[in-house]
Amino acid sequence: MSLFTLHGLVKRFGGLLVTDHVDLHVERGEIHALIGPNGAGKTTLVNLISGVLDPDEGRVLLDGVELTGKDAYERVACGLSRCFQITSIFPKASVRDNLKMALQAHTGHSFQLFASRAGNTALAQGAEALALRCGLEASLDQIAGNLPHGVQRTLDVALALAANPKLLLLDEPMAGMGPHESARMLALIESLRGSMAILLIEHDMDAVFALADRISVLVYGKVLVSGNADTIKNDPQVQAVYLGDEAGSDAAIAALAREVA
Amino acid sequence: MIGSEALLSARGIEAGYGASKVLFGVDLEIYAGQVVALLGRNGMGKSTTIKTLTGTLAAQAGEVRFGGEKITGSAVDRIARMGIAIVPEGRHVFPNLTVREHLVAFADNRNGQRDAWDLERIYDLFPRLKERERNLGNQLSGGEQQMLAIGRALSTNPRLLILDEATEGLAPVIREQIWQCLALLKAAGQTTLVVDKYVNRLLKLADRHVILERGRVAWQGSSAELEADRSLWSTYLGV
Amino acid sequence: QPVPIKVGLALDTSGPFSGPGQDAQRGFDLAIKQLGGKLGGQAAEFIRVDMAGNPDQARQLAERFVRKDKVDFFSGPIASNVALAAGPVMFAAKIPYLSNNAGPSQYAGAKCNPYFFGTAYQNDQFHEAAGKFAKDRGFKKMVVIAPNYPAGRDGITGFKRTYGGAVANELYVKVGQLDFSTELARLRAEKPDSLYFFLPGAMGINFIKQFNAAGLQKDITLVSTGFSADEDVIGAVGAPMEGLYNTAHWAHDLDNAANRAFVAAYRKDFGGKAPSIYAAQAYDVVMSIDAAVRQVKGKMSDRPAIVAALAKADFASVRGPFKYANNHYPIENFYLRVVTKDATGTMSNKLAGTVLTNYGDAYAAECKLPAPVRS
Amino acid sequence: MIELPSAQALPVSPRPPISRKPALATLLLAALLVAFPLVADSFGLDYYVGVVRRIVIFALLVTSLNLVLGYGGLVALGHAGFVGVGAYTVVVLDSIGITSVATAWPAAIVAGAMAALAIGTISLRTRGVYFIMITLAFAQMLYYVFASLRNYGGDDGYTLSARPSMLGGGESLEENGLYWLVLTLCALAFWLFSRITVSRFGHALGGTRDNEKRMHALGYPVYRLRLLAFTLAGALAGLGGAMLAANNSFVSPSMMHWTQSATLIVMLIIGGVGRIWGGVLGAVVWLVLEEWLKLQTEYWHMPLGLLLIVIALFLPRGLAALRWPNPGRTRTKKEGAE
Amino acid sequence: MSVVFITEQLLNGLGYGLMLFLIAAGLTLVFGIMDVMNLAHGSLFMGGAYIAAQVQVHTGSFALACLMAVILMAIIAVLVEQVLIRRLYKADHLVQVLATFGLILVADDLVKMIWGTSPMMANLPESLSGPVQLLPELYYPSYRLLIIGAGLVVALGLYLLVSHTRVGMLVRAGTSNRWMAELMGVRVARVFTNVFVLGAMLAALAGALMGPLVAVQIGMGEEILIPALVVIVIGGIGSVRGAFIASLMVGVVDIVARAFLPLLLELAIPGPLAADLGATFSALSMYVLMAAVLLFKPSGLFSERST
Ligand SMILES: Nc1ncnc2c1ncn2[C@@H]1O[C@H](COP(=O)(O)OP(=O)(O)OP(=O)(O)O)[C@@H](O)[C@H]1O
Ligand SMILES: Nc1ncnc2c1ncn2[C@@H]1O[C@H](COP(=O)(O)OP(=O)(O)OP(=O)(O)O)[C@@H](O)[C@H]1O
Ligand SMILES: [Mg+2]
Ligand SMILES: [Mg+2]
Repeated sequence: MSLFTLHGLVKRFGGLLVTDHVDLHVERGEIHALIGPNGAGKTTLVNLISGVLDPDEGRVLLDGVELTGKDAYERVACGLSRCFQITSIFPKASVRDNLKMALQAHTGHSFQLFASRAGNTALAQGAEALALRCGLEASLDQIAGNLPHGVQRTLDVALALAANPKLLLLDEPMAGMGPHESARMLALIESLRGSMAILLIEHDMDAVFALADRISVLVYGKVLVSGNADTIKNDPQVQAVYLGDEAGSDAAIAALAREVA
Repeated sequence: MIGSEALLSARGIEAGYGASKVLFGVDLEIYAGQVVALLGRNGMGKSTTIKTLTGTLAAQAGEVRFGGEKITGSAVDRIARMGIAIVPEGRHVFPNLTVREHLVAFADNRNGQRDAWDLERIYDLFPRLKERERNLGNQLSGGEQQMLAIGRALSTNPRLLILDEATEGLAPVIREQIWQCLALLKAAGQTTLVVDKYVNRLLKLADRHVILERGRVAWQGSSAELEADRSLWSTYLGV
Repeated sequence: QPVPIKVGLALDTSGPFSGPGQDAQRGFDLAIKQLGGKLGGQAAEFIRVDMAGNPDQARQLAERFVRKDKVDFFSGPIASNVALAAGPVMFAAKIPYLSNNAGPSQYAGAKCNPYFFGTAYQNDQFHEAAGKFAKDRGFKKMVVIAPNYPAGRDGITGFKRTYGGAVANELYVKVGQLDFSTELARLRAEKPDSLYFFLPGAMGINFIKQFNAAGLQKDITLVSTGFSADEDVIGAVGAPMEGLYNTAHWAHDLDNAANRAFVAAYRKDFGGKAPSIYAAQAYDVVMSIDAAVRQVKGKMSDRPAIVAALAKADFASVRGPFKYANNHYPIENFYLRVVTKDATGTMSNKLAGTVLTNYGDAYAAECKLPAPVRS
Repeated sequence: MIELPSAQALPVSPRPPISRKPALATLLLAALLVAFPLVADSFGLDYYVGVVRRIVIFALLVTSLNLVLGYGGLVALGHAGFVGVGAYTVVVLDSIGITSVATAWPAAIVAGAMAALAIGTISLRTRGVYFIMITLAFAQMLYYVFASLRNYGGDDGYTLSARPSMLGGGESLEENGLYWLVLTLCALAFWLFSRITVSRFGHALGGTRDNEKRMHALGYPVYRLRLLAFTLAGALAGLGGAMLAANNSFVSPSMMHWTQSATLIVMLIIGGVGRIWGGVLGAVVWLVLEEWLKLQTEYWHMPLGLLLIVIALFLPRGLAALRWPNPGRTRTKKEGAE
Repeated sequence: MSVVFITEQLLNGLGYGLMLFLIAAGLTLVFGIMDVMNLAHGSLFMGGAYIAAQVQVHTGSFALACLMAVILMAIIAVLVEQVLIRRLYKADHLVQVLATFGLILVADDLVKMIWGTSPMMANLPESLSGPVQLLPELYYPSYRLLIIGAGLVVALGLYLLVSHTRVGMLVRAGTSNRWMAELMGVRVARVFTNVFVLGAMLAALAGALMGPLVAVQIGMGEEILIPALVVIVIGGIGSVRGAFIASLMVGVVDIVARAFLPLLLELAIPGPLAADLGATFSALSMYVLMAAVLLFKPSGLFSERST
């Protein structure tokens, strides 16, 4: 049985049906890409899964545990972790303290009132280990907010990894990255393959096709198709609503240019 | 239709953030009707250059002229009213304005075009925005926010349009639309400065390419020249 | 040369009672000026501090006066709750506290204290005088209104004590109420002959203004305490006050030598403005201290002697006949005043008779102190 | 959500927030405070024993506010409410003849905590200005309720029947005894507070202030963390209230009026929001200035007001920022709402 | 309880509500939309009341008094904005609280220096001093009708300004992301100044209009500040419509607590106690209402600001 399953998930914003009876399943160790036009409901789906939003209908199951109705933080304890489409870190703190904050959540409770945290070596070592794993060791003591965009994105992912989850939700990790940085992020995600299942949202098709074992296409809140890279590439519907075909559009541009001139 | 005198010309611009200097004398010229692409790896100073042009960041040295007038040191809003509109890195849509308000609040015709961009034309370009007309800025998907940022810039009918990673987070089809739209604009004589990671598309679009490396202009030339010289790609663009 | 006699004045120059506070301060200043800054011929020092009508701060200031400045007399607070906060400190240190306004019942009955002098009045007296007046006038249907706090409820009790008959209705409003439309509507529905209102400070002003705007003055006779119809209130409300009956232990046109002198001097010093009750009371406090000091020949060490001297109260009060009961609250006359246009056309209170003569308070009986011996 | 001046909760470098030098200074300060009454009596400054005692109590109150406001980023405008609850606990016990601080003060702590727990449970669902106003609302409700309790004096206030005694029946504490007791407890409370700020809890709390969304995603029970902070602060405020009651041997609703809550906040901002010493500094500066200015002029509000404006413009991070500027913290602005 | 009585009371609720709205209106602009925590708004209100009173005493003309109050306060507001407020836009709320709290202290002492501490005379204009007959049995103070009218006009005007002109949008844009607004060519500084001054003028107008009904004295501003804030918060910060509806709600709830509750209680328990409870509850009602609303709608009825 799959690690993670969605059963008939529904979410409405007022009249607008943003998530329309979505059924989805992710296998253990699988990298599952979720693509779809803008506003298809991908981020909303991530929010529903991670517990930021409550679904109007449907169920969320992780490793046989019912997540529906649980608070966001309880879901993390169940092995679900996410990063954000718009980078969300602690910009005023150093990378080290960012990582410590993330790790603390998973090493003992946080209602310990009077013992100083500074002495906690386990946390310090954990932070450095995590930094090493994500290639952040160079910037450990810099203020996160001043770092280049790409590094901040990496930190965002690192924070999510601290939980070492069963399922990791990545919402456009490559957003705003150039080829160089994208490549590094790609390598990082690749390095996670097998150690956890990943639900990856990305508009960078090269990355998606390089990474994904399976791809689901979300359109107007519905899952249009699921399949491996080739099925998706060659699916005419997907091409129409999402991929588009580049050659065609060039012709179009030329035509347009002519008629304007 | 390239004008004799540059619409925008920047000479020896130096700028940075507090102690850390980022730009070490950038020269840049954009002629009316041209589309110029600003290229370079992450952190090379593309956005910083743009921030300096728009007056957000004070130039430590050098001068920027726009339409023959010196704009270094003048206020951000004044420069904007002179006809520079920007789609900034990271969208910056207003969380507390509706989609419609974004598109009417700043509407203007700063380049005095006949068929100016108005609500209808922007909605035609991005039907998605029409569907979300009454959503607040923070109730939009990432891509929708990007579309809105572009529409917002167009609504002022700028003399110079600046796009900093404007296809960021957009689905391939929409991205294509943007390229088409930019081509359309170019054809209609819109002067544009564009930063984007999809160099291949820029080749088709831009008249001139300027490559930044560590805050200096490392190379500039036509699409043909850039396409020809693959070494540039590996050294400066990291592809 | 001897150490000057120290008097601590905890004034209300800011805060909710700054209006009365300022008048009181003028009363003090005038008296001090007339005595040439001396008390009983002795050099004196008056230490003024703003206490902003805040009980907690009052406590702090009382401490300061006792422990730092080592004052010989204390006075100043306008409000009862402030007096109640400051009192115990003084009593513990055996320092005479002459109240220039507040006259809480707490210090009048069983808990009376030799060192407290309600030189101004006992809270209930004003209301009792008003009740007496209402009774004499034979108002059949009487409605009363007061704020929903202890002094307010005590006031109504006092009024009913002398009014005798049952009142048709009692309205209580929240302290510091802005808008009285509801109560006015109820009044219009009730149609009483007369309304007794006890609404100190801003509330009173708001009420009278709105009462007239609602056009109720035609059918309902207003009766109030001297405070809600004092000179500063008249100054703030003006014409709508005309014909308002109010009772007090003093009036600026009260005919006795001390008062004539006081009023004349006050008008002279403060731009022709008629003094208010608060000014008169403060003036009396200083004068009574002066008299007591003179009697003990400035011997400040013998506290019981000073208390005894104060209790005799043989100073010329601007209120005319004045003496203390055993609980050190006054036995005095209460007069009827009515707001009218005077010769110059300015609104002012006019003496309209005596309601109660040599009137004490209802609590004195419970007080175990001996009656003061008078020379 | 209201953003706050940068704070200590996430130290930029691993160094502990209180470095060695201040620690020494602290000890010195403590010694001076302990010795003060002995010296005071001989110099005829005994009045100031009471003043200092009051200042110490307010230092505790503002510090307790600092926990929620500074470290939790929760602007509570109802703190005086809990102070009042503490004070009235003492009143109620006094009215049934219990004057022993050993009973009354713990009771006040519990009462303050309970009130905070109840109010926090509801208020913490709201954010930012809405939180400010709902906390204000509850405090005002407490104010009016206590003001209408006739048998505890209503808004005339209530004068305690006897000075507090150390233990039931035992002889009552005189001035200095009370001083040392207050001083000891406040010092203890302050020490605990400073521990909290560097504890796991303290760091987590700081996280909820800096980035609530992320804290949820990291798996922190944000709501419960905040509720605990709010309750702890309520407990300390309750204790402070009880101390004030003993200090004045008088209690009135005016001490829980919203302006009192506002004044506590003002003190904290002057001192330095989210800085260990912010509360203490603020309380000292404000109270001393007030005490002093009142004696100088009848128009003492004006200079005080001007001072506040000057501080707001030129020292927005408070006095503590002068001594403990913490590097790398750019002041948060309300811009770039993304 | 006659029909007339009930109608009159409801009318009173409406009147009181609109009174609050009149005061809250300026605050909605400055605090609700510009997001400046201006505690000193009450001081502007007080200033308006004092100036109006002063002018009326001298000239006897009420209209002139209102006009002067609005104009003079506008001038003062410009100064205050230039010197202080504009330095606070970027600062966080706490710093704004500190500065404007200081402003209150200064304002109070200034008024004390100029006018002294005893309350100031502000009379009803002769023409409006009496009641008018609305229904056979129902007389109503004509001046209150003026207040109600003014409240409605201001509400409408403000609504149009904020929701149907660019101004509202530009202010909101400048507030949420000043830098981006300037990049779009908005003269944010100028817009803010104008809006702040407009807010001050509304406060002054409210002060001038309320003067004849209430005591014109120091501290009158702080008293009404809280109810005004409550109205704004219940309505949802930044929403004119919300503030309007909220003010009516507060008005009606207050009336119910004061007028009808005691009458009901009297049926059950002795008069004094009933009146007593009624008064206590009427003091609480506003806060209870707010707490209840925020419990179910944590960001007010019509929040239009995304905090
Ligand atoms: N709070 C909200 N209220 C109303 N509509 C909303 C809200 N949040 C999102 N939406 C709408 O729901 C749709 C789905 O949004 P979502 O962010 O999930 O899209 P997405 O698939 O992540 O798109 P993108 O790839 O551009 O990020 C969008 O059309 C958006 O306008
Ligand atoms: N606000 C800032 N404060 C300090 N340093 C900054 C800031 N913004 C950018 N930098 C630094 O300035 C350098 C240039 O940044 P810039 O954003 O101009 O690069 P870029 O070419 O736009 O890269 P990207 O493709 O990531 O947008 C980078 O090293 C970056 O870390
Ligand atoms: Mg998305
Ligand atoms: Mg950039």
